Amino acid sequence: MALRLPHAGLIAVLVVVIVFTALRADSFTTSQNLLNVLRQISVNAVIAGGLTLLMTAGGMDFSMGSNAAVTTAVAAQMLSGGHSTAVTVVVALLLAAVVGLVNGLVVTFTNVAPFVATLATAMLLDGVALLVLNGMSVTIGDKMQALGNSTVAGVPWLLVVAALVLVLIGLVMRFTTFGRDAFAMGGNEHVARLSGINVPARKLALYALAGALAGLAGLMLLSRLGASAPNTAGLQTQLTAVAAVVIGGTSLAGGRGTVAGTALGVVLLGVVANALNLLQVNSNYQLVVTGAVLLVAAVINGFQRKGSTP
Amino acid sequence: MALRLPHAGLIAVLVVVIVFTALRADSFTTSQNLLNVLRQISVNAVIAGGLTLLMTAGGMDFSMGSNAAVTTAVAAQMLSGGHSTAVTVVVALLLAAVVGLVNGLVVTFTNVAPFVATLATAMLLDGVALLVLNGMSVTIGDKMQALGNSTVAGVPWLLVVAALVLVLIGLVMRFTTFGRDAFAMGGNEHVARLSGINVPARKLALYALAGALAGLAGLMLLSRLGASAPNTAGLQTQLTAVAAVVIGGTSLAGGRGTVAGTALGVVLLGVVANALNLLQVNSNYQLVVTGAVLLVAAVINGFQRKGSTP
Amino acid sequence: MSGPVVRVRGVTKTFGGAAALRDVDLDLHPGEVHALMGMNGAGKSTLVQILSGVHQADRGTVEVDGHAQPGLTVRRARRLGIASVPQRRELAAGLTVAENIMLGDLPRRHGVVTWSAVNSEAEQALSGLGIDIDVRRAAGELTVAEQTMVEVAREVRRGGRVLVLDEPTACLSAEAAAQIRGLVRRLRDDGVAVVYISHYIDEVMGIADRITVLRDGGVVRSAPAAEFDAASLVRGMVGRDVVSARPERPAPTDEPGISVRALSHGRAIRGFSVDVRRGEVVAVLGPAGDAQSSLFDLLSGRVAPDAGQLSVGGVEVPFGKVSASLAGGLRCVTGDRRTLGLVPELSVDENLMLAQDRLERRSWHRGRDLARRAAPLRRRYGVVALAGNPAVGTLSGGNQQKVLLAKWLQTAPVACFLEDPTNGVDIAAMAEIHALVDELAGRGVAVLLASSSAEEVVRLADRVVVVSAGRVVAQRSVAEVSQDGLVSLAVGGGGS
Amino acid sequence: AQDADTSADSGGSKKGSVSLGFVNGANTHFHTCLQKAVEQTAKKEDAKVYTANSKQDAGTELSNIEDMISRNVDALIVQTVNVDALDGDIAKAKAAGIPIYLTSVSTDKISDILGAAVVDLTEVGQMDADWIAKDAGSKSVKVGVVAGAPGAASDLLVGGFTKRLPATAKVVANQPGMFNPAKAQDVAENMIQAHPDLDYAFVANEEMAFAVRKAFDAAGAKNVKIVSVNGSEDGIAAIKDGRLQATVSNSALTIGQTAVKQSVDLLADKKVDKVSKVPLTLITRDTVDQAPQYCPE
Ligand SMILES: Nc1ncnc2c1ncn2[C@@H]1O[C@H](COP(=O)(O)OP(=O)(O)OP(=O)(O)O)[C@@H](O)[C@H]1O
Ligand SMILES: Nc1ncnc2c1ncn2[C@@H]1O[C@H](COP(=O)(O)OP(=O)(O)OP(=O)(O)O)[C@@H](O)[C@H]1O
Ligand SMILES: [Mg+2]
Ligand SMILES: [Mg+2]
Repeated sequence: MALRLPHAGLIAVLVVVIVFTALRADSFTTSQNLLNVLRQISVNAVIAGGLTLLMTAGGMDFSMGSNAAVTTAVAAQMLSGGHSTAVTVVVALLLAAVVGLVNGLVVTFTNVAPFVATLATAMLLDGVALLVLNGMSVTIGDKMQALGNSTVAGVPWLLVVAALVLVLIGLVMRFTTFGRDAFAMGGNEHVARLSGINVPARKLALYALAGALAGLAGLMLLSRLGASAPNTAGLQTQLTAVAAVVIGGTSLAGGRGTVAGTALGVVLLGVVANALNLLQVNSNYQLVVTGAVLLVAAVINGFQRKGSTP
Repeated sequence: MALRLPHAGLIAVLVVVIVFTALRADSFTTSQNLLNVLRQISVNAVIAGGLTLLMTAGGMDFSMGSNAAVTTAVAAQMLSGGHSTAVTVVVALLLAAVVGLVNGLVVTFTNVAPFVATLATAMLLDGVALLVLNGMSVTIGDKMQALGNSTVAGVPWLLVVAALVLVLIGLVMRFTTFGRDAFAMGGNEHVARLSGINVPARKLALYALAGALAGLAGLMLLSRLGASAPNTAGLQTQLTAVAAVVIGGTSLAGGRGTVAGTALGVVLLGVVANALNLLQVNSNYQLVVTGAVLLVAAVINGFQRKGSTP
Repeated sequence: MSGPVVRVRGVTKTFGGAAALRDVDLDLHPGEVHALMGMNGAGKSTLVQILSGVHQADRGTVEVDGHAQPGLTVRRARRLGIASVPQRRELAAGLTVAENIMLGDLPRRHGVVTWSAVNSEAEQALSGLGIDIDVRRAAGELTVAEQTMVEVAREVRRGGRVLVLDEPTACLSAEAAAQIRGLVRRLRDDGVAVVYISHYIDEVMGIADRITVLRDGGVVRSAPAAEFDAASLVRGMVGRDVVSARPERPAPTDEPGISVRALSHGRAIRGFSVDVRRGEVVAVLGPAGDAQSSLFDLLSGRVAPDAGQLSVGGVEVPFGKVSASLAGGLRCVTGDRRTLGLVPELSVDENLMLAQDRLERRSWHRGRDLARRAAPLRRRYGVVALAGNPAVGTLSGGNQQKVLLAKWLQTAPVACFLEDPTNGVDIAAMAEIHALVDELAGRGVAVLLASSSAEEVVRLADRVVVVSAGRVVAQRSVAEVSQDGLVSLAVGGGGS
Repeated sequence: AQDADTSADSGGSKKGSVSLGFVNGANTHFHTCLQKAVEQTAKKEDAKVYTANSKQDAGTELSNIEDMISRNVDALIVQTVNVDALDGDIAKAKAAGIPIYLTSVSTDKISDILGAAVVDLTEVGQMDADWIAKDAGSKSVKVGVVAGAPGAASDLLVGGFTKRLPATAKVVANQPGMFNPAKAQDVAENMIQAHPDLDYAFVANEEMAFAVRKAFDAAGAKNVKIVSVNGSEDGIAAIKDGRLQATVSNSALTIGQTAVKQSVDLLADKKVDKVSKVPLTLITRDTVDQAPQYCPE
C-alpha cells in the first residue's frame, strides 16, 4: 500500500491527455494557455476543496454551487449599489457561511440525509439568486477587477487564492484535530461521538466552512465575469465540483479523501475542457469525451483500489 | 411502528399544498386539471419508479434522464426517417436497456461507485443525444400521437402506462424474490451473496431494467412533445426524479424503499409546479417555493423516522 | 472501602412501549469488578449504555460521586471518568489503529498533530497490555478479536475511574481472553471500578468481586461473588437449571464429509489440511482471528485461496464461488454476524428464510406463507423478539445469533463450518445451540468448528486439530485432553 | 490589413487568410444553425474558423474566449450566453488585442468592439404584438405568454410584446417555459386550464410553441392563435398548416453570414458599418413565401 502511487489512474489519464494535446496543438503548452487553464479551474477548485473536507466527514453539500450563485448576486447588487468592496466581501462571505450553517443545522438536528436536504436548498438558493437579481443581470464595472484579472509575479490572483485554499485544507486535514475529527466522523460517526468528539458542533463548523468557501468561489466568479447574471453558477457548477472530488478518490460515504486527489480531479476536468477547445473537437463531442474521460479515470482508480481494500 | 402512518410528512405537506391551492384557484380541482397534473408527472414517475427499485438494491443511476434524452433523439430520428412506430419503439427500448446494462457492467465489474460511474455516463449520453440530433430539433409529425395525447375512458394513456409501471414495480418489490433480493442486496451485499443470491446477475438485470424504463420515459416524452430538441430531458430531469425518490423515503444507501413513497414524491413535485402556475406565482419565486416544500417534507419525514430507527 | 463512585437508583428504560429495564439499582465501588449477568435481552447493555450516556433513563437517577447526573451525555460521562467498550465493536474504519486509539485526544504541539507521538503513544498503550498489533494498520483490516483489543487499549489509555466492558471476551481466543482478564485485575488493583459483562460463568466466577443478575430488565439479585455458586447464578439468570452435558452421539460414519487439502492463503493459512467424516465434529483450535475468519471466507466461496482443494461429501467443490459451495451442501456460519450474517433492515422471518428460499429457487414471496414456514424455526431455535416480526437488527445480539444459525442449519447441509456459533449468546441459548449441533452431527452432518472457547470445544468436538502459523501442528481426540490441556495445547502450539 | 502572419499557430490556415474564433452560446437548434452558417460562410470567405461552445454558462464563455486568445485568432465572433457578462469578455479580448464581433446583441461601448449583427428582441416582441392587434381588431381579447428562461433575452422579448399590445388585449397569464419544450407544455396545459377562454398565446421560441400547440389542441382549444419567434423550417411549415399563426424570422443563416462577412471586411479595413441590424420579417400564412432561409443546408 505504501509503495502504490496514490491516484495512479488519474495521473495516467491526465498524462495521456496532456501528451496527446501537446503533440496535436502547439498553443497548448504556451505558458499563457497553461495559466488560462489554471485560472479557469480556480473557482471550481475552491468549491471542490471545501466539499472534499465535508465529504470526508461523511457530509454532502449539493448546494454549494447555488450558494455561490446567491453570493455572486448579492455581491453584485451591493457593489453596483455603491457599497465598498471590503464591506461587500465581508457581508458576502458571512452570508454564505450562514447559508452553509443552515444546511448544517438541518442535517445535524433533523434526520434528513445530507444529499436530500442540500438538494432542496440548492433549488431554493437558485431561486433566491434569481430574486436577488430580479431576473436581470447586474454589472459591477471595474470593481474587483484586480482579483479576477490581474496577476502577481505572473500568476493570476485567482490561482493564488485557489492554491492557498487547497493547501490550507490539505494541512487542516492532515495536521489538525479538526481535520482528523472529520475523518473519524466520516469513518464512523458513532465512534467519533463515543470518543468525546463534539460531533454536532463539528458538523456545524464544517457546513459553515463549506458555505464560506462557496461564497469565496462566488466572489471569485464575480470578479472574473464582472457581472452577475441569472443562471451563473448553480447546480451545473456543483456537479462539476462533485465530479472532481469523487474522481479524486474521496468517498461518497465519508472517511476517505485527499485534497491532492481533488486537485488532480479539478485539473483533469480543466485540461480536458481546454484540450477539447484547442483540438477543435465538435462541441457535440465534447460532452461525450468529457464523460468518457471521467469514466476511464474512475475505472482505473477503481481497479487500483480493488487491490488494496476489498 | 405498525401504527405509524408511513410517509406522514409527505402526505401532510401534500394535503396542505392541495387545500391551499384549491381555496385560491378554482380551476385547480377541476377533473381536467387533475388529469393534467397526472399526465405531466407520468414521465417522471416512470424514471423515479425504476430508480426506486435500483436504489433499494443499493444502486444508483444518475444517467436515466440522459438515457431518456438519447432514446428520445434516436426514436425521433427513426420516426422522421420513415421507420414504423413498432420498430422504433422496440429498437429504442432495447437501446436504452443496453445503455443501462453498460452502466451495470461498469458498476458490477469495476470498483467505481454507482453515483460516479453514472454521473460520467450521464455527461456522455447528453453528448450522444446532441450528436444523434446533430444539434437540431427533429419533429415526428403525427406519429405516436395517441400515446401522448389520447385518453382511454377519460384517462390519458401516459398516465395509464405510468401507473402500470409503478404498480408492477411495487408488486415486484413486495411479492417476488427478485424484489426481495433487491432489499437484501441494498441492506447488506455480502450477506446477499453468501445467501446464494447471484448478486452480479441481479445487478445487471436491475441496471438494464432501469435503462429500459428510462427508454420508456423517453418515448413517453417524445409522444407528448411530438419532437425531440437538444437539451430535452437530461440531468435536470434526473434531478427531479432523484428528488422524488429520496423524498419518498428510499434510502440513498440502499435497503429501504417503497414505490408508494416515490409516487407521493412525484405527485408532490407535480402538484407544486401546477399550483405555482395556477396561482400565477412570479417565476422567480417558483424555485424557492419548490425547494422549500421539498425541504419541509424531508424534515417532517426525518423527524418521523427518528422515532422508529436510530 | 469508600462509598460508591457510581450509584444507580430506580432506573427504568422503555423502547417503543416495551420495558428493557425496570427499577434497577446498581452501585459501583472503586477497586471492584462488578459483573452483570443475564440472558440475552435481559437489559445488560442497556444499563451500561445509560451509565455511559448513550441512552437516557426514562425514570430513576444516576449519581457520580454523590452528584445526580440528569441528562448524562456521552461527552459528559467521559469527562466524569466513565470509559466504555461497547458490545458492538466499532472503530473508524478508514483510520489507522494508532489514530483510533488516540481519537479525541490526539497529541498536538502548537495545535498541530504530531504524528510520531500519535504512533508511539498508541504503541505504548498496546504494548502496555501485551498486545502485538501494528499501529499503522488500517482499522478496517482488523479481525473482531483485534478490534476488541484496540478498543480496550483505547479506553484503558484514556483512563477513568469507571471502565465498562460489554462482553469483551466474546469470540476472543483463550489466550487473548486471559490477557484481558489479567488487565482487568490490574486495573481493579489500581482502584478502577470495572463493570464486566460476560456470558461465561467460569470467567465471571473467576474475576468478579460482585455480581448483579438481571432478568427481564429487573435485578434478580446483587451480592458479593463469593455468595454465588455456578448453579445458583444460572438459576438466577434463567429461572431454572441448565444442563449442557455432552450426550451420547452415534459414532461418526466412514463417509467423507469435508476434506480440505493443502489450503494456503496469505500468511494466515499455509498448507492447511483436515478431514471431517459425516457425523463427526472437528474443532480447529489455534490463534483466533485471522485464520478463523479466513477459513470462513475460503470455505464459503467468498474469497478464492492461493492454493488448495476442497471436497464435500466426496465430491470436488471448486473454491471461490459461493454458489458452488452451497450446491456442494456446505453451509458456513460466520462469526461476524453484523457484516457477513444478517441483513439488519429485513425482518426476522425474512432473514431466517433468506438462504432457504434462494436454494429452493422460489420466485414468489408472500408474508403469510413466510411467517408460516418461519414459525417452527423460531420455536426450535428459541428466537425471541419483543413483538411480532421486527427488523432483525433490533433483536438483542444473542437472538440475532440464533437467527443466523437457524438460517443456515435448517437447510439440510451435508457439512457445515461453524465459526464461534455461540458468540454472545446466553447460557441457556448456548446449551440449546450445543444441543442443535449435537443433533446436526447425529443426523450425519460433518461439522467443522472454529471456536475461541475451549469449554465449547470440549463440549462439542470429537477431535481437535491444533493450528499454528497457518498449518496443522497436532491432532487429538477430545477424549485424550482436558479443557486446561486444550488451552495449553492451543497456546503451546503457537510456540512450537 | 491586419497582419495574418501573427496567427502562427492557426495550423492549416492558408497564408494570407484570416482566422476567426467563434464562441457559441448553447446547443439549441438556433445555435446549431448559427454555427453552420458561420462555418460555411467562413469557407466561402477563405477564413479559418475555430469554434467553441459555452453551454449556457457565462464562466465557460470567458474560458472559451481565453482559449481563443491563446491560439491568437484575428477576431472573435461571440454569440453570448448573457449580455451583461460581456463586459469582462470584451475587456479580456481588448487587452489581448483581439477584436470581438457580437451576434444577436450589442453593447453600449461600440468603440470597444469590432462590430455587431444585432437582433432587436424588443422589436421582435413588438411585431408579434402588432400582428395580434391587427388580427383582433377592436375586440377585447385574452393573451397568454409562455416566456423563456429568466434573463435578458426573454425579458426583452416579452417586454416588447406586452408593452406594445393594445389596451383591448389583456395578458391574463405569464409563465416561464425555460426554453424547454417539455416545461412549456406543462405550463400551457395549466394555462389553458385556468383560462379556457384564451384567444392568443405568445411563445418565446418555436420549439416551445409546437409543444404549446399540442397542449392547447389536447385541451380542445384548437382556436387559440399562437405567435412566436424564429422562422425555422419547422416553424414555417407550422404556419402553412395553421398550427402557428405568426412568427418573426430572425434567420440564423443571415446572422451567421453577416457576422463572418462583416468581420472579414472590418479586419480588412473596408468601409462598412460596424453595427448591422438583422432584418426581421413577420411571417404569416399570407407571407410564407417571403420567409428567409433560417438554417444552412
Ligand atoms: N434502542 C432500542 N430500541 C428498541 N429496543 C431496544 C433498544 N435497545 C434495546 N432494546 C431491547 O431491550 C432489550 C434489552 O436489550 P439489551 O441489549 O440491554 O440486552 P442484553 O442484556 O445486553 O442482551 P445480550 O446478552 O444479547 O447482549 C432487548 O429486548 C432489546 O431488543
Ligand atoms: N431500533 C432498535 N430497536 C430495537 N432494539 C434495538 C434497536 N437498536 C438497537 N437495539 C438493541 O439495542 C441493544 C444494544 O445494542 P448493541 O449495539 O450494544 O448490541 P448488540 O445488538 O447486541 O450488538 P452485536 O449484535 O454486535 O452483539 C441490542 O440489544 C440491540 O438489539
Ligand atoms: Mg448486550
Ligand atoms: Mg448482544
